[in-house]
Amino acid sequence: MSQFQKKTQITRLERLGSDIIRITLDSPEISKIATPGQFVMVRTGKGKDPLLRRPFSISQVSNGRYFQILFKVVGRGTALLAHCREGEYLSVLGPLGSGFQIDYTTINCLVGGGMGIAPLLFLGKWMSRKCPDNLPLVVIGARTEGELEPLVKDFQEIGLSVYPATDDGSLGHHGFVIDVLKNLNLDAGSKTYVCGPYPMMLAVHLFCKEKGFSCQVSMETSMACGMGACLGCIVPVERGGYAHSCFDGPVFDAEELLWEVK
Amino acid sequence: MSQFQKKTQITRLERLGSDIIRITLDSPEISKIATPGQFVMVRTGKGKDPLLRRPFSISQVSNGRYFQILFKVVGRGTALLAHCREGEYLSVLGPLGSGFQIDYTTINCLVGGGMGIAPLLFLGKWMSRKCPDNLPLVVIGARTEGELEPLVKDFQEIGLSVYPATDDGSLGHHGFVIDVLKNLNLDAGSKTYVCGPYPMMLAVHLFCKEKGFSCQVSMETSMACGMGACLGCIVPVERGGYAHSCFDGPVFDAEELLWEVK
Amino acid sequence: MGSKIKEVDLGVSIGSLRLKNPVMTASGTFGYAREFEPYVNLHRLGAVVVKGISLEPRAGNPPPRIVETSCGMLNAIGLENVGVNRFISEKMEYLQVVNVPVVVNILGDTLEEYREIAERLADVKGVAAIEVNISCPNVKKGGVAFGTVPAMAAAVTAAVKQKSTVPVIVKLSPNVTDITLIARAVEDAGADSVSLINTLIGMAIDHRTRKPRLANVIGGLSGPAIKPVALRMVYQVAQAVSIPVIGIGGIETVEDVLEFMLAGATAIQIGTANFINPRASEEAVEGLAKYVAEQKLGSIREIIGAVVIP
Amino acid sequence: MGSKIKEVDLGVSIGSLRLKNPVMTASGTFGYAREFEPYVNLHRLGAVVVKGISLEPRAGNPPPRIVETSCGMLNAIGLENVGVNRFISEKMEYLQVVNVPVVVNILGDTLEEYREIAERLADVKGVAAIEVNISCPNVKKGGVAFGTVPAMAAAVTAAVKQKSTVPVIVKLSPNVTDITLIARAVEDAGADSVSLINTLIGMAIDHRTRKPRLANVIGGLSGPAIKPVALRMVYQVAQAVSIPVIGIGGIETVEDVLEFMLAGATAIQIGTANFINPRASEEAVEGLAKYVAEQKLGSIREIIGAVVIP
Ligand SMILES: Cc1cc2nc3c(=O)[nH]c(=O)nc-3n(C[C@H](O)[C@H](O)[C@H](O)COP(=O)(O)OP(=O)(O)OC[C@H]3O[C@@H](n4cnc5c(N)ncnc54)[C@H](O)[C@@H]3O)c2cc1C
Ligand SMILES: Cc1cc2nc3c(=O)[nH]c(=O)nc-3n(C[C@H](O)[C@H](O)[C@H](O)COP(=O)(O)OP(=O)(O)OC[C@H]3O[C@@H](n4cnc5c(N)ncnc54)[C@H](O)[C@@H]3O)c2cc1C
Ligand SMILES: Cc1cc2nc3c(=O)[nH]c(=O)nc-3n(C[C@H](O)[C@H](O)[C@H](O)COP(=O)(O)O)c2cc1C
Ligand SMILES: Cc1cc2nc3c(=O)[nH]c(=O)nc-3n(C[C@H](O)[C@H](O)[C@H](O)COP(=O)(O)O)c2cc1C
Ligand code: FES
Ligand code: FES
Repeated sequence: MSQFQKKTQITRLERLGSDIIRITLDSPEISKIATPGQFVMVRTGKGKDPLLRRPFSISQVSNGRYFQILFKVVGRGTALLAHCREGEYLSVLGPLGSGFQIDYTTINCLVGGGMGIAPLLFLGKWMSRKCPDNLPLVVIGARTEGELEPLVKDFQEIGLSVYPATDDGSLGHHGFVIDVLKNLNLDAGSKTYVCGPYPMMLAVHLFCKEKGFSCQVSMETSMACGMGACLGCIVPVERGGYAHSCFDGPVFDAEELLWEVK
Repeated sequence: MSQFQKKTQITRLERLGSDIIRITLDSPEISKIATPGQFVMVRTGKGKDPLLRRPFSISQVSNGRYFQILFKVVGRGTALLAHCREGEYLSVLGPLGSGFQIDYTTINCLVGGGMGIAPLLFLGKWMSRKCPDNLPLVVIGARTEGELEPLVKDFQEIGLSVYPATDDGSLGHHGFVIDVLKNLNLDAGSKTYVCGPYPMMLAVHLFCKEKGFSCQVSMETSMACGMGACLGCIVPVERGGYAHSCFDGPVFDAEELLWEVK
Repeated sequence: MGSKIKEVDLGVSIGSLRLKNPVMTASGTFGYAREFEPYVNLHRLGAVVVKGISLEPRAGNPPPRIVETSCGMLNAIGLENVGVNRFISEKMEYLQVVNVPVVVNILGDTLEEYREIAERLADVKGVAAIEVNISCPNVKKGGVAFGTVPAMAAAVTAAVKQKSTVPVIVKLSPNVTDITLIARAVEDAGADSVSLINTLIGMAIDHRTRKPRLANVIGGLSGPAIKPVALRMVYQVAQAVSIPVIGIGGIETVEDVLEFMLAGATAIQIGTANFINPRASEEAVEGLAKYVAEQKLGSIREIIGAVVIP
Repeated sequence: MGSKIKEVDLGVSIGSLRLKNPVMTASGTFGYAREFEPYVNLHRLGAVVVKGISLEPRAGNPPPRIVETSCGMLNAIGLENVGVNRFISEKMEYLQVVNVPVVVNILGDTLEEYREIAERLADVKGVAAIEVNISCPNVKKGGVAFGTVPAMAAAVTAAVKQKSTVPVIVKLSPNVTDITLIARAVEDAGADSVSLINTLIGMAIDHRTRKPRLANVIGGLSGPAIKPVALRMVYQVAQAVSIPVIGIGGIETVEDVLEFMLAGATAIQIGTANFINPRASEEAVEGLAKYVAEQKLGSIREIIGAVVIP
């Protein structure tokens, strides 16, 4: 296993929206070996509060040296990160977890909601580089245009077709990504790669099951360590018992999970 | 009692040496009523660690609006403060404690060591403004020139005569402030206003006692609240029992204290 | 803000004592209340609990008395206080004028001392309740804390009840195997309410000097660090007794207050947080008013013990 | 760094077990050690303590199992583990190759279970000691934790001692009125060492959902928040028993290690800190080596219990 604990320098900090931040970090070790769907654990402050690291998907890798995380400010840890300055160093653990299993021979569709779009950027870029003849479709949604537009552009820049949806209709389809996905009328044998809120992933999973599409989902759980030591990050699995999202996942075949229909 | 809890803006942050910082804060409420020897309690971080506020003497007041604190980075709280940016806000409680009792009719001598010089700047300015005909003498010491020189200049700018001492002899007398003080051959009835490390204050107190000079000292103790609520900040007193450095002091008549000769 | 507070019902009762809201200040962290006059509209608080009072004045422990720890602090003040007589003659007048219910925290080394203090406080105007600190060592029983043995805790409670003319709150020590046993013992002995938790016993050492950081060697741990332990104990005790429970331990914000009330607390006390934010108590009152209004509750009492156990 | 460590004497003994240094990792926070291979030179550690092992595999509690608190965390993992047989067949081989002393933490619901696990571990190569977690509820005695009643703690100790071929460390629960009573009881029952503390019992509530933040409602508090309580208990126990004491609770850095050793610990365990800094244990070893060299100590053993009480 190759994992690193590194002091990584912030080479860029961008505000994509009022509370959406993208940080570029300089770490050849992590950037060279990361694969789409993997994540890093980041220390957010200097003191002992907040105590634990925070998990973030690797959302882009460039030049075998830099990688990015993309996040929304939702609490104290992310607020501290948003307050960082370029040139400062962050302690990062990674790359962690097992990512997406890519099939280059079929129709691939990336489905993302909110910050779940983060790992899909890395995945989309990876697919288009490895197999430029079979580009994936991208269906992504967010609450409103402001949050979604910069990410739509990112996908478009690497030449992918994007089908956006917003809760308020300010960009693309007025409604949910699942509706957009349904309207795409994908062929049998298509594969979906999904990351987003639980209800959205559940809806996509149920739809895929009905259509016979394969469906991989990236699960967010609370994590203390991110590396298999605490056993805190469990998700219930179909065959009984639990899988550990930080090493069995975060990406799982949706069929293997035990979904809770709330 | 007038005390305030304020979000104060940092209008200036200066590095006087590698680990000596001066912060100017914008607070008319505090600046208008503060007197020399009083202090403020400052929150140093955003999280709950470090938990407690940190005490700092008010070291300058200007335009009835701004006040300064001058400190050395010695631990986590001061390191966090040193990391602040101009324009940011600090939560400050003050002005707290009772300061120096000034006698304008006699020879006054300010004696400071290390960061104990901080409150003496305010005191020296105050004296020279209230009574320009009777300027105090200033005897201050530090480890080395780098630490002392900017402060010597501050006193000189308000027209005071400074007698510096450094441990390494790089500026002024090579040795302790107590030696400089002894060499001044002050007249009977002189008064000293002292702030610095315990052994230095003890030496000055013993000297003053011998000479019949009055001696006021500013005592540093560990403080949780700074405002009389925790009863943590005690100093043993001559008559038995304890005084509370945050409200009976931090400035005390040296004769009232029970000194521990280590 | 002021008008909003009047619109909503924040009232709670501790025995026969009716409080306009559940926010109290914890003993030893709010002085004799006057210290907070520059920061807090004292009459807006549910009640103030004053620094623990003994029969005779006490000078307390030598310095250092406090040391910061991770998200907490240790104190070994040693119960410095002016004694019950000077408390009544010097401190109560101001508190009577301010018109805030005063809960007097009391302590002693023997049953007789507890009884005697309660007697002297009887009928003092403005004293709304007595809070009995049973974490003190029983000097007659070799220094074992009253609060760690159910029978001893019950005996102190009965002694104070015998003399007290106001509701008696017994303040429980968390340094026990089963806090519900102590809670039930003092309930049976007549306590009108229990408050918890007092500090956890802790220690810190300076590795450079090799000396304990407190002159008293050990001290009491308080602050956010202990909140999870306090909340668990409040939850357990609220289920074990039928008298009102007052929650204490690491409370800083209205969110913390809500957690303790959901766990079963009828009222709460804010302690260490007063040192960091002297307005913490009043802000908690304001926060509760806002919460009741926003959630459209009939009264704050609706959330007491309303935690949903799946 | 490597050469420096060899120059100084960091060795300590736990019963008949000699460790090259006092730094161990705490059970449940270091997996089965292999998880830390990318970060730590495992063979440099004094010992590793593996995740608690029961007779049969356990799935553990439902999620959420962990929640962050102020300078600490609550966990309710529910003792998920592979069971003693799979532990021996699947996990020990790697640990034998790494050549680090392995302390196996064991747990059970009955005396028989504890005894049985000890028996299966007897003579397994690489097992250097057994650490008995007595914080588990005794299902036969209505779920009261073994670790809270001296006689029950002694009974578990005796049962494990009977079957064990290696030193037996008994891990004490801090959720008791007087931890020295339990420590003395297990010493009398034959324990070779005691380790402390296990987690404090705590709780957290989400005020928006009104639900406990842990599916299990209550959980164990660990991390820097509990360090002062742990240090106090280690200090007390070190004075009460004559077997070696292993200090645990909120240890992150070499300074923390020194504090616990000064308080009387012969060795220490690093727990929650492994999650935040996976290299914490090895850095502590390096820090101790540096300390012994700088202070010109003959051996690290000189500081055990060397706290200066004025
Ligand atoms: C494998 C993995 C990858 C992730 N990738 C990303 C990413 O690329 N971009 C991104 O913005 N976020 C991502 N997250 C979620 C991110 O970790 C949380 O938003 C972050 O930890 C919140 O920290 P905080 O201190 O700001 O919030 P806190 O103060 O800890 O909590 C604030 C709120 O966020 C919720 N929250 C806290 N932790 C999580 C969590 N792990 N999952 C979901 N909700 C949580 C809390 O319940 C609370 O309501 C990922 C999580 C996991 C497990
Ligand atoms: C009334 C008063 C006025 C003060 N004025 C100034 C000032 O103008 N400029 C200035 O630089 N400092 C001043 N101090 C000291 C200042 O408060 C401490 O340096 C500061 O609290 C250290 O915080 P920290 O978090 O950086 O250090 P910590 O991490 O808390 O401690 C680091 C080191 O500093 C020591 N220390 C901590 N608190 C104090 C304290 N209160 N007094 C002495 N040593 C301490 C610790 O023992 C430790 O060795 C004053 C103290 C008091 C009580
Ligand atoms: C400095 C200090 C002094 C205290 N003095 C007393 C006291 O005299 N009597 C008492 O019953 N509790 C005393 N306490 C305990 C508090 O009232 C409270 O129970 C404890 O601090 C936990 O609450 P907190 O975490 O909000 O501070 C004191 C606490 C502190 C920090
Ligand atoms: C996630 C987690 C799992 C734990 N599992 C066990 C266990 O299986 N057996 C045990 O005896 N202690 C267990 N503990 C307790 C630790 O070994 C240790 O005693 C405690 O966490 C205090 O140390 P710390 O503050 O350094 O973490 C666990 C602790 C944590 C945080
Ligand atoms: S997050 Fe710790 S095991 Fe997965
Ligand atoms: S610092 Fe709290 S009373 Fe003085």
